Amino acid sequence: MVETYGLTRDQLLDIEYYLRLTRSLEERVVALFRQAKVIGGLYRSLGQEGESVAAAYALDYKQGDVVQPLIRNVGAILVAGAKPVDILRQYMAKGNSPTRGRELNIHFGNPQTDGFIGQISMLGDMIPVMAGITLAGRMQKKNLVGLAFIGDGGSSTGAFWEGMNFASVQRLPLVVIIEDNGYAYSTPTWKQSAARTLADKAYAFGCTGETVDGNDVLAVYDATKRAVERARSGGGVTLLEVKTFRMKGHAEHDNQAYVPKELIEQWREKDPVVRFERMLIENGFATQEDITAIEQRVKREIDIATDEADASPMPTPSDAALGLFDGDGYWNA
Amino acid sequence: MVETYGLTRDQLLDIEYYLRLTRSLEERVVALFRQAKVIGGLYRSLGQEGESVAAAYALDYKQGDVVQPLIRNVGAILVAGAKPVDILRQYMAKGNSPTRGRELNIHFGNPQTDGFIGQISMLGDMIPVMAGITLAGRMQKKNLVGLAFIGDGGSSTGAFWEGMNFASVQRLPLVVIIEDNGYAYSTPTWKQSAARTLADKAYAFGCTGETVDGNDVLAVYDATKRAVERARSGGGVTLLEVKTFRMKGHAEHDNQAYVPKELIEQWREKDPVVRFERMLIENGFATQEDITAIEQRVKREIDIATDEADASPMPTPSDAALGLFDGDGYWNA
Amino acid sequence: MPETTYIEAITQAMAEEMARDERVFLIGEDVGVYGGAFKTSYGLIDKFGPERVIDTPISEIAIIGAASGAAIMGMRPIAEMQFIDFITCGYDMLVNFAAVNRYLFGRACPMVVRGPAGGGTHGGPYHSLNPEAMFMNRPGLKIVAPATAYDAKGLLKAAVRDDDPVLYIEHKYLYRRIKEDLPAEDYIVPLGKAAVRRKGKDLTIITWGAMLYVALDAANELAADGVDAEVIDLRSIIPFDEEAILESVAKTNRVIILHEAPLTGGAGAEFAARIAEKAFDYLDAPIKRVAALDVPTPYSPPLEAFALPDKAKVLKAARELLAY
Amino acid sequence: MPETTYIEAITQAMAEEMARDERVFLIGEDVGVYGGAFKTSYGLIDKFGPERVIDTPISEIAIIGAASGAAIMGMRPIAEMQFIDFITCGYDMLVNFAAVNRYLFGRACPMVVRGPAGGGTHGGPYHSLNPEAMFMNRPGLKIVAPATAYDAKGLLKAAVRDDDPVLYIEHKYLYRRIKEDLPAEDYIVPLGKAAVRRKGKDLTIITWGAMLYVALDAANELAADGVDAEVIDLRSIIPFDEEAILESVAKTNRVIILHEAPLTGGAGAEFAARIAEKAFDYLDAPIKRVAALDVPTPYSPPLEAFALPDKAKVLKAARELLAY
Ligand SMILES: Cc1ncc(C[n+]2csc(CCOP(=O)(O)OP(=O)(O)O)c2C)c(N)n1
Ligand SMILES: Cc1ncc(C[n+]2csc(CCOP(=O)(O)OP(=O)(O)O)c2C)c(N)n1
Ligand SMILES: [Mg+2]
Ligand SMILES: [Mg+2]
Repeated sequence: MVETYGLTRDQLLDIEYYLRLTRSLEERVVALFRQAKVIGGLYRSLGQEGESVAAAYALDYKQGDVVQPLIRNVGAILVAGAKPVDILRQYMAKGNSPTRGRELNIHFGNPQTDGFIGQISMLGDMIPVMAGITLAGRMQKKNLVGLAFIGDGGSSTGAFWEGMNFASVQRLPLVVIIEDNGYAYSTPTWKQSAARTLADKAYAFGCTGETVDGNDVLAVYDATKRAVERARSGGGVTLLEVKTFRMKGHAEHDNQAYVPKELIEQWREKDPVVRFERMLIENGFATQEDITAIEQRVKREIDIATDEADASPMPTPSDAALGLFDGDGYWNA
Repeated sequence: MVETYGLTRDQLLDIEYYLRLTRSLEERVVALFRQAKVIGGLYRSLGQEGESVAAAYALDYKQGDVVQPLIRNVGAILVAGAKPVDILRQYMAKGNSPTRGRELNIHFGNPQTDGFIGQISMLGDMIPVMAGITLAGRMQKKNLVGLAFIGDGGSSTGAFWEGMNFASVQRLPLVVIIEDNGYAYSTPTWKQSAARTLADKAYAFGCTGETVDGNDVLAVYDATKRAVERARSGGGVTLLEVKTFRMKGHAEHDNQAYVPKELIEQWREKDPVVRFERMLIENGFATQEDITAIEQRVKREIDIATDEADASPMPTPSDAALGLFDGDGYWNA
Repeated sequence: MPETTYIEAITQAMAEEMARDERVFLIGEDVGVYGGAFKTSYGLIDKFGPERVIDTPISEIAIIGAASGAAIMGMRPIAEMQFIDFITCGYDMLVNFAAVNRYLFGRACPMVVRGPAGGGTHGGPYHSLNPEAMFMNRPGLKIVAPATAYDAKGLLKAAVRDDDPVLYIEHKYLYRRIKEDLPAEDYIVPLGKAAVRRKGKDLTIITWGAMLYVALDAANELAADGVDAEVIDLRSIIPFDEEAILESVAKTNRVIILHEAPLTGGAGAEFAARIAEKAFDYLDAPIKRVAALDVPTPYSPPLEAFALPDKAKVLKAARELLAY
Repeated sequence: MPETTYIEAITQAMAEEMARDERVFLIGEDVGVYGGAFKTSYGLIDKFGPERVIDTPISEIAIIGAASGAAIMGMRPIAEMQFIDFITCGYDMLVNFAAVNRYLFGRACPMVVRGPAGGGTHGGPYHSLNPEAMFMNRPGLKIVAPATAYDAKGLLKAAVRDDDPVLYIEHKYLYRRIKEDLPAEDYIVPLGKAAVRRKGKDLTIITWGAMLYVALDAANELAADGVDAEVIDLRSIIPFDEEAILESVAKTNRVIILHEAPLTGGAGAEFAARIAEKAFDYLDAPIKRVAALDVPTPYSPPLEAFALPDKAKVLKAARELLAY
């Protein structure tokens, strides 16, 4: 029998639901992209759904925990409670999207109310911000934990370093997942860092470091859960490296010609969703029918969300002038 | 017999000369400061002369090596060839100082011609710059090595991190000395970083890391020399932590009330200059008379330099308008 | 509060706001145990403890970033830059994150970034910055620059209470050089309102920060010649009091904009452009700007004095305008 | 070179300068193997090898810092920002180090920082920046912004050969939208010189970058009304061609300054201020600026279109000026 780290069958099926929701929602976005209904770029998380969902599943949103995704962590915000229709509205730049058409894709969320906060584009910047969020949580005696994602590439930025360093000195309740997915755009990890492994960066901060197989849902859940517990009990920051792979190009326009074909093939074998489903079936947590039922539920939900998003209005042009500062009432309306 | 790492008696006495020159020159600057002849702040390196001189002594300036000091590494640029009169002119904001009165203290130097480049005030910024200098050296097939100093405080900046990371990926011929002198202004090292030791930051870059007693001149020389050889032979970056202590406040106005008195006493015992002189005498490299002779030579040189600097003119006010861009001929005059 | 210096006014504002509202906290380098490089926060750690007066590593990105993160969680941080020059190191975080929380995401980000600015103290190119123009074209940040102890206190309190991020530029030259009696009771100076420091009818000098005193000196000297100059202390750069500017120009028909930052691309250009569009009919003469040379502030006193604006330069501009 | 696009012109300029001078190299994210996010450096790594076309970690501080360090050693680096927006992350290094090498230290720092700027492509707030004004008040950096393929090539070559650091702002909207025949032989476009793109006598429109085409469209429409607008493409922001500006205003007596960055604190304010001081007597009407709203560039097309300047806004301003 596989070790499930305290996850009940219901929870395992819940994870399966989020895995499928993530993958299918992104496939839907691809379809909408081809119909020219998506404005702006499209960045896939194919192959990384497992770690995104599993890590976010280790938080306690009722406790006020906050997850900060990167563009490839749509799975994480779905777990935190983001609605597919909102994500689709964002991609379609609709007027009733969470940012009312002002920002892209999954760049949205209020840490006070939503359980997640989308990144800004400047990679690394969210680490100091998450330090501030967890600092505030501590000052407000909320006992919340923050979970931040950063890429192999993003972890080269000064912002990442300063944020990690500050959070570590302050022993803030922060878990940072560093996703080594092989590439930052076209740049392989070995050109990004000469460190033996990205988890070794933890030595520089004096925080806990660990490396885990990012395509093993249960292993990621376990490692994150332990890190979250450490954080919540005053044990400070954890830098958790997940080894995974970006199965698509950086964005839709990128055919990843620079990635050796064998590498892609090799990682295709390790698909985290397929692997998790195999584990569910092999261990009797689910039948193929259960999984098909989840897939159907997911499809239904996404169909509804798509219709709703599609029917949503574009923003009113003149609204662009409003809501920069407090006082014009734009955001209260 | 003490291990001198290949240093000849002449070289040992040369080091002694620079140690005394550093200490006495700074004492002279203090005197001038009290006479209100120094414009701007005054930052002492008392207790850190040993590592400054020893590290810089491990370079080969004929080879084009470049040292980048911090404010407390006046000893390093003296070794590299900076003239006391120029340093005094800088402090006194004279028109014929190397920066012609535009920048302060030891913020000067041209890496192409001087063997050193003074820092700018933004801590950390010089690490990427030194990466560029050593990168250029490699492109120009100069086989030069760069030596950069950074403080316990400065090593928290994003600029430091990005520069170290880039240099390490590129395996640039760069040696970085991280001076743990106990404090960054009033902030103790433990509030600056939670790392076990600052040399542990090397793990994050995948470069070589080492810790050495910063008040042991020979040990610092040895460690730097090895790092320089590693750099020159293609072995990449070394982060060398020197453990030392800032014996004065951050600057003249700071009475370091926040430093426990015992700590200062403890470190006073370890004075690097006294310790080096004791070693010289105990091992028969020098007599007390030799040392007195060096002290007298240093005093004479500083007296002459002081007179020369004092007699130097202040800059012509209207020169402030010149020399921003190439083309007005200001810097050729 | 009798005879309160400009710097004491800042300290008082922080202490009072921290006492009033427990969401307010201070974060920066050496602000705690040491009380700040200029002793601006001296004593605050004793009153409010190290959890609300936080000594940080040397990390401007982290200071501004952590303050912003706390702000969007409902706190009201004051982030100190040891010198305002170092705000350049956290520039991205301020313009790309802090400033845009509301416009892009509908999140309030009530925070203040403050620190010693300005020249005249032989601080050299890295300790003399007047940073306002660097931020004016990046929407979302309010910017204030007090010139008096009264305003130093009142504007800081208003900034702390404001629901948007505010860059509070304090001029270190004024720290201990000016003082005045302050009201004992709580007060604020509203953001966005200028103050007419000297009424006049012949000429308007628009300025802020330490240059106010240069403007007043010049105005006094002009008065001896029978010229009656109006001096406007802008106080807020963003939002700025366009009405006050236009009103004064409509009255005097001649205007000098005086600031300590370099001329080109300085904040003064914006005010000149507004006047040239909106008060064109009232102008009897060209709009003059008096500002620093377009160079980094040099360190040596004769160079610094030549580079920065002074009374003589204002008088020269004024006389040219009056002779026009 | 027949039918060369704006982006090809940039590629050509880099390739030719690298071939001409071995001190020239390119450094940035994904510039090598991938050939740049926009394929601007496509093929260069094959010609010049990975030592002169350097893929870096995601580190704008390090990219600008390393380029500066190499420049003061006598190299001539071109540093690419993947989007110019990310220059904010290396802002400190550019303004405090690169820009001041000569003024403070007498060191030449010949380098170019370049990258895709500008909006109109639904890139949202972090991929649409017009950065010029952020740098104008920090002396030491030259700033250029080509609008044509000819200038894209000629200005980049001039920037590479210049002995001071140059910020080269390329407008991504123009990358593949415009093309023209370029001379086969080597040429440069000198920094600091504007180009009159349309001669006229009734009104001057001063602009640069992608807004040139908006200005020309507006001018064409005005021509149908019998109004003869002059269109000046500034090309260089620092140093800028004050003479060309003043000459045109002296002729037309009416001026609009058009730029894509937000209005307040934009580069246009500086040009307006210069005109209001130096061409005051020639002005028959207020100086108008047409620019973006004071907001971060929103992502959704209707919002973006409303926020950015367009022909209708220019025409409105022009008609107001003409009716004045
Ligand atoms: C500071 C900064 N510089 C450059 C970019 C442009 N950029 C966007 S995504 C990307 C690659 C990110 O790689 P990584 O962090 O490994 O994340 P992944 O795409 O692999 O998930 C780059 C360079 C950016 N967003 N931020
Ligand atoms: C980026 C930046 N932030 C703040 C400062 C202000 N500052 C000057 S020296 C100093 C302390 C430096 O400490 P450390 O790096 O340990 O060097 P030490 O003074 O101990 O030699 C600080 C905070 C600065 N120079 N640069
Ligand atoms: Mg990656
Ligand atoms: Mg220190």
